Amino acid sequence: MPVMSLIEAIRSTLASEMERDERVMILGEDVGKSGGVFRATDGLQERFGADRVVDTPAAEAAIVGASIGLATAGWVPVPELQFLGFAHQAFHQLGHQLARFRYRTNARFTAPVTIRAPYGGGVRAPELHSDAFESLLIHCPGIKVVAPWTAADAKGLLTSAIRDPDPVFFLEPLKGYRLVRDDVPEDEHTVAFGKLRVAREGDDVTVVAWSAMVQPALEAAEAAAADGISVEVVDLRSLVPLDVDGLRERVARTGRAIVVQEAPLTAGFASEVVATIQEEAFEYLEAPVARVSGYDTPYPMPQLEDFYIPDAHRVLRQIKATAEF
Amino acid sequence: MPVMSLIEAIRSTLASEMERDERVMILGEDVGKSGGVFRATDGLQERFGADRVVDTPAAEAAIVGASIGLATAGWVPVPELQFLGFAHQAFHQLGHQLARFRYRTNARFTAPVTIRAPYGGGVRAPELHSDAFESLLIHCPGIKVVAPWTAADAKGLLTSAIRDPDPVFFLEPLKGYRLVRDDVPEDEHTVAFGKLRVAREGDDVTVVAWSAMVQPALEAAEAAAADGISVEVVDLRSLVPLDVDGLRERVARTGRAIVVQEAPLTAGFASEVVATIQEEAFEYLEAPVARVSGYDTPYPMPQLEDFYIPDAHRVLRQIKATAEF
Amino acid sequence: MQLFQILNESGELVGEPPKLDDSVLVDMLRLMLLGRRIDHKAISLQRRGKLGTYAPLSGQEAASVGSVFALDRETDWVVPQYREQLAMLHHGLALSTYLLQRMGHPQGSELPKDGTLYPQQVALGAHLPHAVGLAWGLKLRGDPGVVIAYFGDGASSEGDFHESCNLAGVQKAPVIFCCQNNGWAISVPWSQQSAAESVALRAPGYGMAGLAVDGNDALAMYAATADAKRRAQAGEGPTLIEAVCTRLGAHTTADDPTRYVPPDVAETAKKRDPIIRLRAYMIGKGIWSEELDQEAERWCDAEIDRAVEEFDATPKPDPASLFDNVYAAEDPRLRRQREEFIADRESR
Amino acid sequence: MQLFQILNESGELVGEPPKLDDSVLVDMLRLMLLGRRIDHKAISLQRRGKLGTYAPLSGQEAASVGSVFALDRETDWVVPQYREQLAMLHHGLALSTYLLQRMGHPQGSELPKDGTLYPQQVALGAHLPHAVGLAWGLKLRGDPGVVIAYFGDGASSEGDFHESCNLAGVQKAPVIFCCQNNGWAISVPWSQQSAAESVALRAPGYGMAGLAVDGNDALAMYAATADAKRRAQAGEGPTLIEAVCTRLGAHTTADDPTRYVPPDVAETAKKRDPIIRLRAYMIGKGIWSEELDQEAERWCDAEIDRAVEEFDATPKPDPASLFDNVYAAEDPRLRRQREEFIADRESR
Ligand SMILES: Cc1ncc(C[n+]2csc(CCOP(=O)(O)OP(=O)(O)O)c2C)c(N)n1
Ligand SMILES: Cc1ncc(C[n+]2csc(CCOP(=O)(O)OP(=O)(O)O)c2C)c(N)n1
Ligand SMILES: [Mg+2]
Ligand SMILES: [Mg+2]
Repeated sequence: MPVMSLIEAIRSTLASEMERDERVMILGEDVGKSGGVFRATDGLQERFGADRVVDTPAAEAAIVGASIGLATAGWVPVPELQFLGFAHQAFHQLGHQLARFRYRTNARFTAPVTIRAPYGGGVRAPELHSDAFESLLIHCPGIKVVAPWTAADAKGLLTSAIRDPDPVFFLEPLKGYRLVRDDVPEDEHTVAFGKLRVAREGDDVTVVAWSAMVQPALEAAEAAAADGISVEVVDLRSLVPLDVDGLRERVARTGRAIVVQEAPLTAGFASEVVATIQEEAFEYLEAPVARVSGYDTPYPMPQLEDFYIPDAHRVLRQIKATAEF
Repeated sequence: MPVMSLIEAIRSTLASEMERDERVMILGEDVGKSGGVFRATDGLQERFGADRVVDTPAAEAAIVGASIGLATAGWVPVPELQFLGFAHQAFHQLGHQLARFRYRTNARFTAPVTIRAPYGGGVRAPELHSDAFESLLIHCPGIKVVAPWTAADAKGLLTSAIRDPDPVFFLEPLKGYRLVRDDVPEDEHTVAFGKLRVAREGDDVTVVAWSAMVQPALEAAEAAAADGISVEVVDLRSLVPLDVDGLRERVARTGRAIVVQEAPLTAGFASEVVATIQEEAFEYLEAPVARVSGYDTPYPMPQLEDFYIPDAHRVLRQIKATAEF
Repeated sequence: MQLFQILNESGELVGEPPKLDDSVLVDMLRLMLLGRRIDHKAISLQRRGKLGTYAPLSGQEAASVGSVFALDRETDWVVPQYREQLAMLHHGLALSTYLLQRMGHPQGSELPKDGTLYPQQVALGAHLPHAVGLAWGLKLRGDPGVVIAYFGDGASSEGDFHESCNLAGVQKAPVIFCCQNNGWAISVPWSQQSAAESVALRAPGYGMAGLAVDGNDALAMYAATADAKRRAQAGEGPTLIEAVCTRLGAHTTADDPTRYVPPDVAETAKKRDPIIRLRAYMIGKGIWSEELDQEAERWCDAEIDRAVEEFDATPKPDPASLFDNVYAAEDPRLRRQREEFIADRESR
Repeated sequence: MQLFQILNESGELVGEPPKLDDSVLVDMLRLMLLGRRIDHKAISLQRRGKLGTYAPLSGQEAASVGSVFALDRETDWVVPQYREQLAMLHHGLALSTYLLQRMGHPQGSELPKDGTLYPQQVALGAHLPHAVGLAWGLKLRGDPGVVIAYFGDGASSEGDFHESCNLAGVQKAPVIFCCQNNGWAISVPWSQQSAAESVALRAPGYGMAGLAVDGNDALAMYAATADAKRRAQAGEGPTLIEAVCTRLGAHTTADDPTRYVPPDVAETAKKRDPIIRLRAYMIGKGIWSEELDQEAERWCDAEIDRAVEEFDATPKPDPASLFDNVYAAEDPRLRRQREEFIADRESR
């Protein structure tokens, strides 16, 4: 299996899905001629033409909203939002229109739209480019939300998303685009939604993470091992649907759980994971399910972001606290 | 103390605050000439003039965004969004602009804006008029969010909101506008943010609710008493800031907690309350903190809404299950 | 602002009428009359608690019917806001389904299978990007269909209107933006909705054709729409048609216009009645008569009675159906919620 | 599209020049030269990792300086997007603060206390409703100030642009919408941004005045802005000024324009250099010279060196400051997070 960076995996998956199904089309700001600000769509316009890889005006609500109509016309749109921060401009089209199209038409219409957007911090990007607001999308029933960390999962989940009959929000960890490199299956590769990935086995504490938080979780687990604490790391990767059974099983084994998220604490997706774990595995819990999270502040200026984003040190401290509880 | 309906309390509070402070102004769709679709601003334009009670075009992002600039010019804007469902159209102005204005200008600018919106179901309103999406606002650091149920709290919290130096989202239970009637202090009455209200004392189970869910919680508590279960009902009323200490104290007393929300289950604010309770009061918990919630579907058609919205029966069943756990 | 007109207020020709078979004109007037009757019936049903909030279309019959008749139901799409009952009926929606929709019955969401009709849209202007994507997508596939999107003067203030018009212009999408400017957004008059004299003045800002039409003139609406369709199919892109019309009734049954509509405005509005105008023209043309009035009335009543019968005969919805159609395949968490729901219902 | 011009490309008068003291013209040219120097310096700082992503303004000096000079820094407000370094400096922002901002230092968010300058805005067009509310609010208070909002051609496609222009028209808000149409939204050319020939064509759709100006002509920008201000203060409402200008450099230091800008376009752009044009005019007028070039160069370098010194001398931010200014008074939950944060830092 070739080793690929996350961005390479995304680009090659887009290419192979466009190759496989000529109804697949890409639209967004700067996705065409320039190949995307992160080169996720580099070369696709030359290859598949300007009708299927379209540079749009700077209008997010129109990009998402038009994708609904394009789907009705028989296309399989894969719009890109340049940064998740700008999904806010399209929020009504996401939560009220795209998410509900099947429901509100009694399935007369569906919207097989896969929205891609980079998200999360750690690259000193300007304001509004680094927020991790997955929970806002997750609270919109009707949209599926996936957030891979490995390049292999990126290929598998993006392929599944594009082929899914329902709208899927595909969250790409901005920080991982070039940092993440791993073996990616060469041939067709799909990853079913709703199945977590055990990134590291362990017996004492279960750390649940997704997207860019998988890395500090793994680093902390490594460090904890040195202190004799055996930590398991779970990469949710599929946030909606959520692998409730998987969560129960993993946490039941250790009786101690920590959820790590980059987003602000209050009403972040970590709170859902905590609530679910304690509902499902209460009898097994030997300690409160803890959260290691971004803080309840707006995303800070770039020079402060390393202090804001949870790192291995913070996760490790919580691992010790939870293990000793 | 006079008995007032919720809508009367809101209207009279708006009037007295405009009387007290001539910088207070109201803007929104149909708030002027017609006095608002629920009459919340009835008579205010005649009384305070068309400069201070302004009918705007149908443009939610502009209503919220312009309020920021009006605040800079020295006004204290109290915009109305006709229904919370249409806050989605203004979401970027809410979460990215209004919420962060103080933070991103190092407090050079502030935005003392109080946004009012009716929300929640139960009145057979058309699509998008009934959603209870408080958690979306709560996950935007920088905005305070209050959701009263009683008319007295409506007066107290709205007064505090208008006088607060920061943006406040004031959520009005649509269902309660005329249904809710209680004693409202005649003179100036403020309710401090971040303090929950014990709506009913009890020793066996603590039911946490806010806004329109306080009613089924109280009904269920009443019914449970008949079965010999003593239920305490807590009305959070202030969601941001959250009364974390109050929650700990109340739940520590009973060791059993249920959180009731109208919103969809996944990533709703109830999950935050559950996560917080189990973090704060883990040692006291004798049962998992349960959620009685709307379902993970779009808000259904009006003829199905009574099945969707949590009612006393569902809360009571959970009270028994939690009590017997 | 000069409005494009073919029939003046007295129903006299002041322009070149579109070439239409008399039978088509008759069908148009009958549909307009049906709309007026539906309003009366629906309002009384609502008063008796049998219907939810209802948005009457009285005064806007020509704007809807004149435009939609210029389209082909087989190939052209209708993307409505919430006041286009007649355009939806013309595009195959069953009247009983429409009534069920107003009653909040899930069956009211049923749309003609493989029809070319979009659902009504409650959020102002939120359907406009859909219409643009649909038209753009049809064009990309070489499908000859065009799309008409209806919306009001209030909706024209929403950001979605702007983003949609601009994208449609760039893609030369075969879409017709039909703004029914009835002068009111609930209680807000056009003069407070915009400082522009006309919505049509926005077209040049998107590089598209625009025209302000007398929306009480069914023939002018037909001609303007037919021309827009021709342009769309010729690859000349979108058109913005402003149908300047009148709202004879309330915004909805929940609204009291006497709070804000000056009496004189209400009076002059009556004079502009689009039905009176078309009828006068057709009588002059010798293709309409009092007998036809009565015949049409009988037909309207029959249509409505049948619909109301079906409406009354429709069983209450299955409560658990609220879980249907969230996703193509139900995910486990939702399935569990459905099961808990059923258990709870059975416990009552 | 005919552009309003006072100086042609060779710097010759083709229109009535605004009445300006020679000293003001000199200050304008000096500020434009400073902008050009800042670009060079900032790009080299960025290359050496001392600065974050930088958005150069080369080619847009006349559009910014010509317009902002027509305003009064004491009473008139500047509401910028992110490419208005010069307008911000003119309105009191310290160059060192600007550099700190580009470096992502919290001190870079400092704005002149009781100045009339808004923060830069990253979200396209999101500041336009703020500008409208501010202008509207000033008018309501009887404050004589007017507001200028800067944004680009790409931002003109956002819904916020539309909602803002429309609201400003209705309220006759004293705001000037200054669209710097540099022909590009990162890699997207104006021809794909809109089918409209000009952004200025949108003004009539909002009942406001609009004008397409040669944005490389500092005098035309000055005159157009002064006229818009006069109208605003006379209660005639907002104006949409389209400054048709050129982006000589990359979108930002993170961008590679050779991927999408055709070489010939880049070439002709150079010919339109607004600095060359104003300088030629002033030399012809006998109020500029090579000596002044050298003098200005020394001044620019001194300004920049001083700013960079302050920039370099600025201590790293206090990590815990990330908790500052969320609310006027910190709520208990946030205070606890701050305390946990400090404990964590100390544990390292
Ligand atoms: C996005 C959005 N904002 C607000 C509303 C509330 N609302 C319902 S109808 C209406 C007025 C619409 O006026 P117009 O567009 O002229 O249509 P008309 O009712 O006159 O047909 C408003 C503000 C809404 N439905 N959607
Ligand atoms: C709402 C929003 N969407 C997308 C972006 C990403 N983005 C940053 S600059 C840019 C192009 C802007 O072009 P223009 O408005 O012409 O300004 P210019 O850069 O040319 O000065 C885009 C799409 C953004 N910053 N904000
Ligand atoms: Mg209207
Ligand atoms: Mg540009």
